[in-house]
Amino acid sequence: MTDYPMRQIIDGDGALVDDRYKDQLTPELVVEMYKKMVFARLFDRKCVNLQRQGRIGTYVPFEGQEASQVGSALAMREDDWMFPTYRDHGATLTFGHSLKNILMYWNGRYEGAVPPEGKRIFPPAVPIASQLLHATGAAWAEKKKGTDRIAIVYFGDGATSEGDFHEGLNFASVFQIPVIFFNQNNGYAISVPTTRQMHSRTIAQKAVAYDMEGIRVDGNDVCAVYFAVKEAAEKARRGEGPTLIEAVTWRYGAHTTSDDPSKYRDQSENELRRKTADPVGRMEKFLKRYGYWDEHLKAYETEATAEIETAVKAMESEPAADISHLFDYVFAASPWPIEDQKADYHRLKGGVR
Amino acid sequence: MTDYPMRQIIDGDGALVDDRYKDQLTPELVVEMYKKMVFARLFDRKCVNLQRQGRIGTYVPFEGQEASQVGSALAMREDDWMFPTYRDHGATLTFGHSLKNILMYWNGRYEGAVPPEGKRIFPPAVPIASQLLHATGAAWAEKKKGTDRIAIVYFGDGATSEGDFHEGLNFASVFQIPVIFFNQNNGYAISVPTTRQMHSRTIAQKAVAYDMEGIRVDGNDVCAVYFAVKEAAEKARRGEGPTLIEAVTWRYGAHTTSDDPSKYRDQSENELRRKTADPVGRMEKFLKRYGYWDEHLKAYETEATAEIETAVKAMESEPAADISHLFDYVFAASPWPIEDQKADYHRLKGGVR
Amino acid sequence: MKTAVKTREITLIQAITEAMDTMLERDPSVLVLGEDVGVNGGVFRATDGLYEKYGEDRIIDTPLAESGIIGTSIGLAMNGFKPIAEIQFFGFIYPAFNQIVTHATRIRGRTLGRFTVPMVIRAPYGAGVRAPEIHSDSMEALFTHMPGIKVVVPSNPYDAKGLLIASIEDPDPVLFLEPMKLYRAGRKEVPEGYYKVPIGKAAIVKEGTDITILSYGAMMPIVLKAAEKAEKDGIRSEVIDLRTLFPLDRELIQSSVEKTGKVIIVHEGHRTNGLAAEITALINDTETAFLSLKAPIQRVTGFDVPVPMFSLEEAYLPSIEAVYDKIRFLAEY
Amino acid sequence: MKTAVKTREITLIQAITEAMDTMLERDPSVLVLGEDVGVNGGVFRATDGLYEKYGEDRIIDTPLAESGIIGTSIGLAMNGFKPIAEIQFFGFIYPAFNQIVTHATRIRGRTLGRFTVPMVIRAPYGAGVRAPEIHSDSMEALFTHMPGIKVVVPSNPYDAKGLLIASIEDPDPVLFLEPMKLYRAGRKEVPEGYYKVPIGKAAIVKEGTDITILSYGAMMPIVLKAAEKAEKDGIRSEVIDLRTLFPLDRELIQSSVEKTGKVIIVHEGHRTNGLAAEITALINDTETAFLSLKAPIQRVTGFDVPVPMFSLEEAYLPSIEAVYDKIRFLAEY
Ligand SMILES: Cc1ncc(C[n+]2csc(CCOP(=O)(O)OP(=O)(O)O)c2C)c(N)n1
Ligand SMILES: Cc1ncc(C[n+]2csc(CCOP(=O)(O)OP(=O)(O)O)c2C)c(N)n1
Ligand SMILES: [Mg+2]
Ligand SMILES: [Mg+2]
Repeated sequence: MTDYPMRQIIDGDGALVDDRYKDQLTPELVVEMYKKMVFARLFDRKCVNLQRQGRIGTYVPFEGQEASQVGSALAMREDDWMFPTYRDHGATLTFGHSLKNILMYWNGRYEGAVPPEGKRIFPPAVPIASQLLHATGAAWAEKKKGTDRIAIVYFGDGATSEGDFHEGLNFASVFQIPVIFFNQNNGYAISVPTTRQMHSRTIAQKAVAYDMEGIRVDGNDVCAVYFAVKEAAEKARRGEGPTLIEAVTWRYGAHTTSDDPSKYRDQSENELRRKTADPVGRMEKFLKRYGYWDEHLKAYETEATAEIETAVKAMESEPAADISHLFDYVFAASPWPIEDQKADYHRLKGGVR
Repeated sequence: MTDYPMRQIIDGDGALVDDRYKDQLTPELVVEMYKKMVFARLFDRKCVNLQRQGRIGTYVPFEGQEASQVGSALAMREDDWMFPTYRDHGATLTFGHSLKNILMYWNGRYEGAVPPEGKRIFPPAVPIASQLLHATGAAWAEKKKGTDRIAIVYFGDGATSEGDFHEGLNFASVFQIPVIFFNQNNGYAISVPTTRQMHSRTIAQKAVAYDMEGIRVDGNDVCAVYFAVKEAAEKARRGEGPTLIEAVTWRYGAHTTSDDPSKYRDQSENELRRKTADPVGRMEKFLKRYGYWDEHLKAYETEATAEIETAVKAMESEPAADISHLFDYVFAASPWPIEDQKADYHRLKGGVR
Repeated sequence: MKTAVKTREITLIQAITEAMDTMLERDPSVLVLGEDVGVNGGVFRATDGLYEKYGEDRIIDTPLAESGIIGTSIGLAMNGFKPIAEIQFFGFIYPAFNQIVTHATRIRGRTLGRFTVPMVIRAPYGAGVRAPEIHSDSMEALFTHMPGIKVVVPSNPYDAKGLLIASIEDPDPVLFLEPMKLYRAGRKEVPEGYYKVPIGKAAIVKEGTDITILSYGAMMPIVLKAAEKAEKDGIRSEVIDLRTLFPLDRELIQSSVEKTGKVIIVHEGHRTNGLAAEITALINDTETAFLSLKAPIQRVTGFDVPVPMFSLEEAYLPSIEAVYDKIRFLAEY
Repeated sequence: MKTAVKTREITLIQAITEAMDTMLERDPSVLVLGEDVGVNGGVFRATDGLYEKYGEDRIIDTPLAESGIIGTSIGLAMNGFKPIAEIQFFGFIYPAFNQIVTHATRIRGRTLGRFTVPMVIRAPYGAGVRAPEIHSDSMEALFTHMPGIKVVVPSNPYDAKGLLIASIEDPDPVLFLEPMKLYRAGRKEVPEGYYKVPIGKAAIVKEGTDITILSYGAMMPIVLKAAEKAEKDGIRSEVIDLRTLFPLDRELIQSSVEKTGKVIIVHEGHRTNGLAAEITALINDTETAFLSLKAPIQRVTGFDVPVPMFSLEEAYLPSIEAVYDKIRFLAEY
């Protein structure tokens, strides 16, 4: 069987273990990586709290996956396409999504799926694996237009079991479409461990089915993720087709705020991983070890928290959901059934008959 | 990338090229293989003719694929499960399906999908690749019952693109289900060549995605097919899980009797292949070369033809389709809408209101 | 002679667990399959405790693949087992649509009964619980249109258990839809052990003479509240819980309509080609019912727009006011 | 001032090819995708000649995967292209069901218009051509129930071309169903070049005063023959070709029903929750139409059984006799 060793650039102790990328690890880049991960983590924790306080609905936490999400998003070009899942706000935030809108998403608001003007970010995918085809289609469109824009699509280990995973990779390989299939293997699909989801030892090896390049990377090593995606992106831009990247990571928390992970896994593993493999902690160690650390980075947390709080306030001071969002965006021009139903709704609300 | 060399036991000239199977190639077995292939071919040609004469509906010919179908079916045990496609009558006939019923199938008759009592043959799969899951489920049931019955499921190269192909192989590998995924790569899915269907060079390598054994075999070599399936069957019976077998073959004719292959391929290739790689011709050469040939084998064609003609007569002397087949088999007990509609149908036919 | 059957007050979801437990115990061919139904006990805890009791060979965590779940269940069903396949949310049944519409529902017919598919597909459905996007669909009408499958929707714990047991014993595929909103909405007396509520029979949950209100599932409490409100105005509604959507209980619908001559149909699924359309046509088809109509039948349904994100779900869902409005309209007609 | 438009007599399938050709020529963002649509020109030859004319970048033979075809078309559509995705037979659309019901139809709404999906899904549908098993489904009602997609069904070459062009220009997803049985059933005068038939408008194909008959697609010739037969008995039917199934042409239906007071609806899709149910409910909803009804609306439809293998398909399909029977019944009512 084909073997896919796990790529690592920085190990759990923050030591550089792969020299080849040394020169490319500029101070700006590594500090940026660190900050974005800190920001993502703070945001994620804030959301969990907001949910507990009943200020937003069910939320899907990603703590532990910051390196995968930030590293991959930073490796993309501003004008590329991003197709996230419900768990990928670390990626979308890094890629330029609106903080407030993401908060609104979890508040059940349509504004939440709308990216800032000009940003090519698709709404979070909810039906598992369906987004692989959208990303493939969108990237195909870029290829047809002759641009060098590409797409990255996020999905979990569980998603690899769906038919759409297979169809997406097959289409992308047949038409050599510039798309990066970025898998976050966080060990679980809700309660189901990867070992029960698939019989293969890696997800990367699934690329063999399509004669596609498959890469396995330490998903808690932001640098390893960054360069894996960057190389795949360059390849795609050169017209050399798609890549499947498996970023091996771990979620510390529950699947969603309605989930109780102690039902299906030993939670003590989290603490072990936090000590030995935490993406943020590891990067902090790296920065300190190689002299990139700067005390203002400590202060960054306060700065980030303030920014997040401002967004929360903005979200909470939004007027109530606009009823036109229910009726007016199904079609470009609403056909009579919708128009009638809307009128009926308003009649009833007005109390007139 | 993983390499899957094509297994061959008998080459295009009828020479034994793999000695390991010598002892197992008993006279009975090789003659049986030959006869079943001759029978299948005669049956297939008869059906094409019947369609031309308007005596049956659209038909799906399989000439050229006899070695794959007969070899695989002979390697199964009588009480195993078989899940064929619309093109696999060579397999189902060999496995004990009723000649008359198969003819009735192409005459648009429900009796056509009913196998002889006790035979575990599923109706031909029409929606591509969906049957892989049925076979996996049925074989899973055998495993749960603790029997050593297994299932074989047929599908084409085009079928590998569907999501159900992937889901079937994944389920079978996760639960180590005793099922053989028998692919006939006949080069085309209607007009689409394999090179356009997938970017991978082989279908066998797709097994890597599931850490499953993948085997590539000369699908025009009945012996190679037979032993590949036999070994996979023994493995499955031992509880060692599923196998993906790619039998590389070729259909000489049209996709169906409504298809015109000259629209999408150079038909001269057929003649070349007939000379160099024909499954029946090759076996005849083998039999002659190694002294298994017997003049009564020449007469076998007449015998087979007579049997087929008898079945055609039986099919044609069947009374018209039974209207109860339309209404009475949707549910165990028809609910009132069906009962009402049936009554209404009969009222109208009776001319009474 | 009646044996005293012990009853307890339990929730709808507990009733569902009990139904599966009862049948798993009685019939070794019964299996439960789905995403997170095993170790985790289901995301709503519908299979809580079953894994511990029956083990991983019968309570099966599957890979994340709905077509795979239904497709392999078909194979299991036609080879001696009775799979109960859980679809985690009704809105995620679509990847399995081909396996249901082309295979589960047609195999008996295609083989003249040689192979059959006795299986139950369970799925939580409906809006109103502030679930994430696309978790709140109510597309039962897609399945009532499809020949070869029964569609059952309980609205209370008693019916849930009895109907699920009946569904598991049914020789053909049954889609069993569970109103998420009512999973823990209240407790009701439910007998211990085995009993059945027949598929195909509706129930009058409130008798009345003025207006017939037909509904099912999560809309039942809404309808009852509207009916009670109208009762204070002196309007006596007859409220019917359809319980089975295919086949509909034509007799009960008919006799109530003949009595009242006025009909409201309430469901949260979309209006166009929803259940209310079929029931309207059914009443129209039945000459005696048609001729007894004193006013046009009124539909109170979800709108012809996707079930929205939760900030707008209350606007989407039929409300007590909307039902009451139609009651008043018909009373004054 | 009217410019003389050249017309020729062509078949329905030729009209469909022409519509695509016209739009491929006018709009470089139009693409055709599907199984065997390229080199082979489609299994029915609907895309004949297009591959030669527009090349493999615009006329695209895809892998055999319906979810893949629709899913990637969604990506193409929301990034600047107008895909025309062919599903080889309507009965093979189900593997793509999730992509249609969850994505194609919801992306505009989910993003408040930021992303949209202007795409056409073409599929041959219906029974009566002795096709192999599962090739003859008529499940349009699954799609009329689904918010966010229009459903169009032409019955003649002129409408086919004009409606397909309108569908390609529509800013939202359109399901375009082609009656296989009528592909080559006859020729009709069709203008060269570009013209549109508006989506959402039905057509009166035969005026009458006694009974309104509503139908569409492959049933139109059956309905017309039955109406002609009844005409000899002195019964004047008004025959309406609905052409678009969502949104329905409420005005035309209403005005005809108000004129005749008697209605027959004919379709080959299954009865329960089929189009006839919705249309019955629609007439009921429209008070003036409801009040003008002189008899129960009659449904002549495919039965609630799977579309059978071809030896029984004539028994399954609505017949001239069945429609005539209802005409007589209503005339005498
Ligand atoms: C088609 C579909 N089926 C089921 C679900 C319910 N569901 C939501 S998340 C999830 C697990 C996903 O696991 P994975 O792909 O590993 O991603 P992760 O949540 O771990 O990031 C499931 C089963 C869904 N959203 N869509
Ligand atoms: C889901 C589905 N899509 C499309 C078709 C139409 N169709 C019938 S056969 C076929 C090609 C199948 O090719 P392959 O799997 O290679 O098998 P072969 O016909 O070559 O034996 C297609 C597209 C179908 N039957 N089912
Ligand atoms: Mg995961
Ligand atoms: Mg093939």
